[in-house]
Amino acid sequence: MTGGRTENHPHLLGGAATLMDAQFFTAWIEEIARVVTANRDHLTRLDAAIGDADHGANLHRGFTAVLEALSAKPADSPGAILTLTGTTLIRKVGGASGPLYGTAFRQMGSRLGPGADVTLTELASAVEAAVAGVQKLGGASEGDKTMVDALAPAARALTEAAQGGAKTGEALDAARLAAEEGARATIPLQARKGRASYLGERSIGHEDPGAASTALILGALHAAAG
Amino acid sequence: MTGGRTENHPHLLGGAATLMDAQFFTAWIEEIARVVTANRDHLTRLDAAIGDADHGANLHRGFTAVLEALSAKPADSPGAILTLTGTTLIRKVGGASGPLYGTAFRQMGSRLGPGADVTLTELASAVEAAVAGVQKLGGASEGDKTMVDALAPAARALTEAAQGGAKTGEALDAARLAAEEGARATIPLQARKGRASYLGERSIGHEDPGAASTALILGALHAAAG
Amino acid sequence: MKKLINSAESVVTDALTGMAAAHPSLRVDPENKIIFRRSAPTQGKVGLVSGGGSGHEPLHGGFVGYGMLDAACPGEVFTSPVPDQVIEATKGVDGGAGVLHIVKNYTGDVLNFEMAAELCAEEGIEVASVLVNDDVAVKDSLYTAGRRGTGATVFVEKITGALAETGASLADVAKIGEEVNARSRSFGVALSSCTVPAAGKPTFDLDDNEIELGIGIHGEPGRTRVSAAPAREVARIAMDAVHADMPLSGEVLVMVNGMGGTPLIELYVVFAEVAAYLREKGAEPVRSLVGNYVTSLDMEGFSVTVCRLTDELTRLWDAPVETPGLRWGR
Amino acid sequence: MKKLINSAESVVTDALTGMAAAHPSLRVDPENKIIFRRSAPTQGKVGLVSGGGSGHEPLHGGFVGYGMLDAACPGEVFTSPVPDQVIEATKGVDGGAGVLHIVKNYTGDVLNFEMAAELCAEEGIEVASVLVNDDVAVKDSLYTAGRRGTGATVFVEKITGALAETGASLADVAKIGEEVNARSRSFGVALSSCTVPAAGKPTFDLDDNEIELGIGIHGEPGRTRVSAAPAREVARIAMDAVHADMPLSGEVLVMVNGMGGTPLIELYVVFAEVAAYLREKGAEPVRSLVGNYVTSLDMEGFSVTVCRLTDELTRLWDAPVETPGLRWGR
Ligand SMILES: Nc1ncnc2c1ncn2[C@@H]1O[C@H](COP(=O)(O)OP(=O)(O)O)[C@@H](O)[C@H]1O
Ligand SMILES: Nc1ncnc2c1ncn2[C@@H]1O[C@H](COP(=O)(O)OP(=O)(O)O)[C@@H](O)[C@H]1O
Ligand SMILES: [Mg+2]
Ligand SMILES: [Mg+2]
Ligand SMILES: [Mg+2]
Ligand SMILES: [Mg+2]
Repeated sequence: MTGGRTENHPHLLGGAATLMDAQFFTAWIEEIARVVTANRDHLTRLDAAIGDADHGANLHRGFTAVLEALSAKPADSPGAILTLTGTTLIRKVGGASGPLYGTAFRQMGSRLGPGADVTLTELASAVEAAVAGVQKLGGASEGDKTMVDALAPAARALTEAAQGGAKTGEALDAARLAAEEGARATIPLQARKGRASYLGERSIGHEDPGAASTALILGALHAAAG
Repeated sequence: MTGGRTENHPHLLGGAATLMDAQFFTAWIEEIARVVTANRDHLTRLDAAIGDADHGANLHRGFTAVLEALSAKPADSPGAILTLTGTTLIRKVGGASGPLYGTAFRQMGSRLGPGADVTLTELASAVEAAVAGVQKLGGASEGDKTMVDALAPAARALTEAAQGGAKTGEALDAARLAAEEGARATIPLQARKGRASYLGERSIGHEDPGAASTALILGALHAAAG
Repeated sequence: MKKLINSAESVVTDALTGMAAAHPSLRVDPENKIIFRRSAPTQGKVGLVSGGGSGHEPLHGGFVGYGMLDAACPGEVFTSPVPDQVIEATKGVDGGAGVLHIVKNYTGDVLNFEMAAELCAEEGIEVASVLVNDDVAVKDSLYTAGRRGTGATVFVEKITGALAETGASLADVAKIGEEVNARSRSFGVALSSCTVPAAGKPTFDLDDNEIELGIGIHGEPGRTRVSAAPAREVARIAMDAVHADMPLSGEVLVMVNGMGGTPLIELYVVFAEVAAYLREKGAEPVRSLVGNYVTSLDMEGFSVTVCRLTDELTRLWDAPVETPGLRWGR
Repeated sequence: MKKLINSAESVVTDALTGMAAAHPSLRVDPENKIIFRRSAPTQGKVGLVSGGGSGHEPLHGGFVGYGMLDAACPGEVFTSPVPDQVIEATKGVDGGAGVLHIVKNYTGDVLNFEMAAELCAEEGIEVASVLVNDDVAVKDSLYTAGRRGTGATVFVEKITGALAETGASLADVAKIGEEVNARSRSFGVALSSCTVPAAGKPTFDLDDNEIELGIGIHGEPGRTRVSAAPAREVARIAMDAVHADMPLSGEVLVMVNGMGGTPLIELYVVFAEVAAYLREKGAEPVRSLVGNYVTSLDMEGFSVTVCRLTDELTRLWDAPVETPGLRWGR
């Protein structure tokens, strides 16, 4: 995997009450597009092991389209940016991950509403909404070896950090770590949802590609914060 | 390639005028079947290089059927044995080599007629008839990189040996050598007949499978003589 | 990877351009990736839409035409189509009698078709759907995404298509689709993996003496790997799996389907074994298909699908059909 | 080598057993290796017999049926049939109007069919033959066995078959067969070799970045080997070879044929390029086939065959046909 960052918002590392604006969310999406492209083959290889070898191509196509959509008609609020991201993913990705990630971003967008600035608490609530949306649509619980296994712990980590008054940077780092740990923890699991479930016990021993891409997306969130 | 002998007729090595009988010709056919089987993969490999990878299988199928035919209704004269051999090859082999070898053996059989014993001169004349039959049917000249390149020199060697009063064993050895040399000499040639001709210049550098099997058949003739 | 393509990115669009050039009876929209009957919509007839990832040709686009589908939506290779495609296809085939979605049971297909169906319903188009889930290699339980839809999709598309041509109602067309699915079972075997163009190498590796049992149609590895064996034994393994799940009897429709890289001569060898197996169990293969119908790119292997017929199903199977992939009676 | 077979020795017979089980419209004699129409002979109609080595399925057995062949004689894999088969087939389809042999131009096919024809003539059956030699990759000169018969065989069998159904004379049926052949050209490209079951390994080896140009249908290596290239360029090479030999113009029938191991999605990509090439040259692909029709076992690759149509040829192409491999109009 390849890490790194594109745009920094060093002021976000300042304190618990720092606000995240449209520029920040744009930077997040751009960073996702970058890491997805950098990890395209890695994600496809993970999907080859227990799926159908398209997850990298799917997300690459999706976030490439999202970048185009955002530059075609710049959305001006965090909520609008995330909603447009989600809508574009639904319109361009297909597969299981298209509707699921699309719903995740659309849920975040709608939870954030039209406001110009987002608090850490609001962000945590938005990610919780993403988890709920993905679970409602896909029916997966934690432990089923899906993206939920990375997304749900990340949402919890954010919520806890926000409730504990953590600084934004710390909170995003905690979310990233929780997602990465959640993704790693899918390795010993037997899949019960998605394509990998067809493999039965043979799905054990492989990281879930969707959980891995979720960890990248949460890593991009932290990177966007600088 | 694998050599060897099954049944010997040591008396044939005696002198020029020695006669070859039905037992001798049966031994010849049996020896052909043996060496064809032993060289089946070799012949197929030669055919893979410039043809369609079936020459070994074709001759194996053919001579297996010939053995069955001979034991089902034993032919009692050299001519009848060779005619039955040729007819069986035509009926069982297919491909180019089936009609060509079939005609060769049928021509030999008809040239020998119903007599019980065959002189070296008669044998030479029979092999000349085989060459003529193959050339008439297939239209190949020497140098076209076909079985004719092994068969024609063998016929000439036999005829010369017979005219020169050679002993049978020596004559058959000369025929074998001529066939082997003729087969080897196909290597640098560009094919002008059969499947190998499709390759144009790329047929150069490979031994013709039919010439190689003809050399084996002439080798078997010598081996049958002990 | 060697393939007859221009690029991994353009393969689906390029193939659709080829379909458009080859089949004047179809109206192909390579941009939006939809294949319509040229004459769509047919007023008063239930419209039939199917779709799914590309790489399974002739499924689904090759089954668009009289007596079968009205439109198909191919996604990227092995990736379900997006809702926009399905929505446009649904609108384009709506002749006022409602539209049936034929969906193979994969998470992605189900989600994308559901999203499209909801939006179409909001716009006043009556949509029903049939979910195909015939693959006995997958344990259908709370612990999986359920059985995959594979070969039976061809049967469902043919038979619902035939009934729709008679002017039957959406409810009736959907019902017979469900009946076909319920009476059908499949099992697949791979001799080699496929290679997804965008991935550039085989999805899984098999030794020269190994085969993979219970594979799906997306290069997903199967449930077990065993030593290569004669066709007779391999066919028996597949048929045992089908028979264990749905005891075989009566008149059946059977398809021996190539996965894309297996030549017809081998499929006929397998069919001989399958037919012998069926007769041994007291079932009679009265209708059959042997060939490439639901492929998995260049995978070598086969799947077998059996449908226990009724007189009605046989009659609808025999009804005229005119598509690039299946044609008889006109 | 992994194949869905029981043994290299039995593969042809086993496949014929499968054909017999799959196609009640055929009468198959697996012992003597002959595939007849169940209704053969048709009194008063010219009988059509073709044949050749196995491994090219659906050619020829898959083209037996109304509007096409009356019988086919499959030899062993890549080995022409023996005269006995052809004789029995010829006798079995003789309805008193004579029998046409459709022979692909290979030394073995020609010799075996000739021997059979002579014997049939001696027994009083009128036999004519059409030699198919459409492959432009072979230089037709005194220095080769002449051009190979490949894809055009399908066109010849379809069109002679259609004319024969009208009750035309043997001379007329033979004449139109020759006309189709004269107006048709083919060129083939391999991405991989095939593996002959009895040989057990690939006939030739290609690197992962090489393709073979001008291949035949028996795994014979082609005339040149070049680097792998996008479909557009490969199609152009093939079409340039065809166009150089027979300038393309007017209405054409075109087939993009898979060699057995190439999936349909790739054949459509090639077809798109072929159709674009034809239009560029001012020719119009008014009829087409895309799929596996004349295969070379499991070889990956394609061939393209173009026939310059006349009104009569188009009409005969469109006439009803009902065989396992080609079917329309009934
Ligand atoms: N029901 C589900 N709930 C949540 N996530 C799911 C579900 N099904 C699949 N996924 C996720 O989607 C990922 C696969 O995405 P992708 O490969 O793009 O789609 P597809 O499986 O259709 O090829 C899986 O790794 C998994 O994380
Ligand atoms: N016209 C011909 N005259 C003489 N021999 C020929 C001719 N054509 C082919 N052959 C011989 O037949 C051999 C090939 O036999 P075989 O592989 O059994 O048949 P096929 O070429 O039909 O597969 C060639 O190697 C060549 O020696
Ligand atoms: Mg996937
Ligand atoms: Mg050969
Ligand atoms: Mg997918
Ligand atoms: Mg041959």
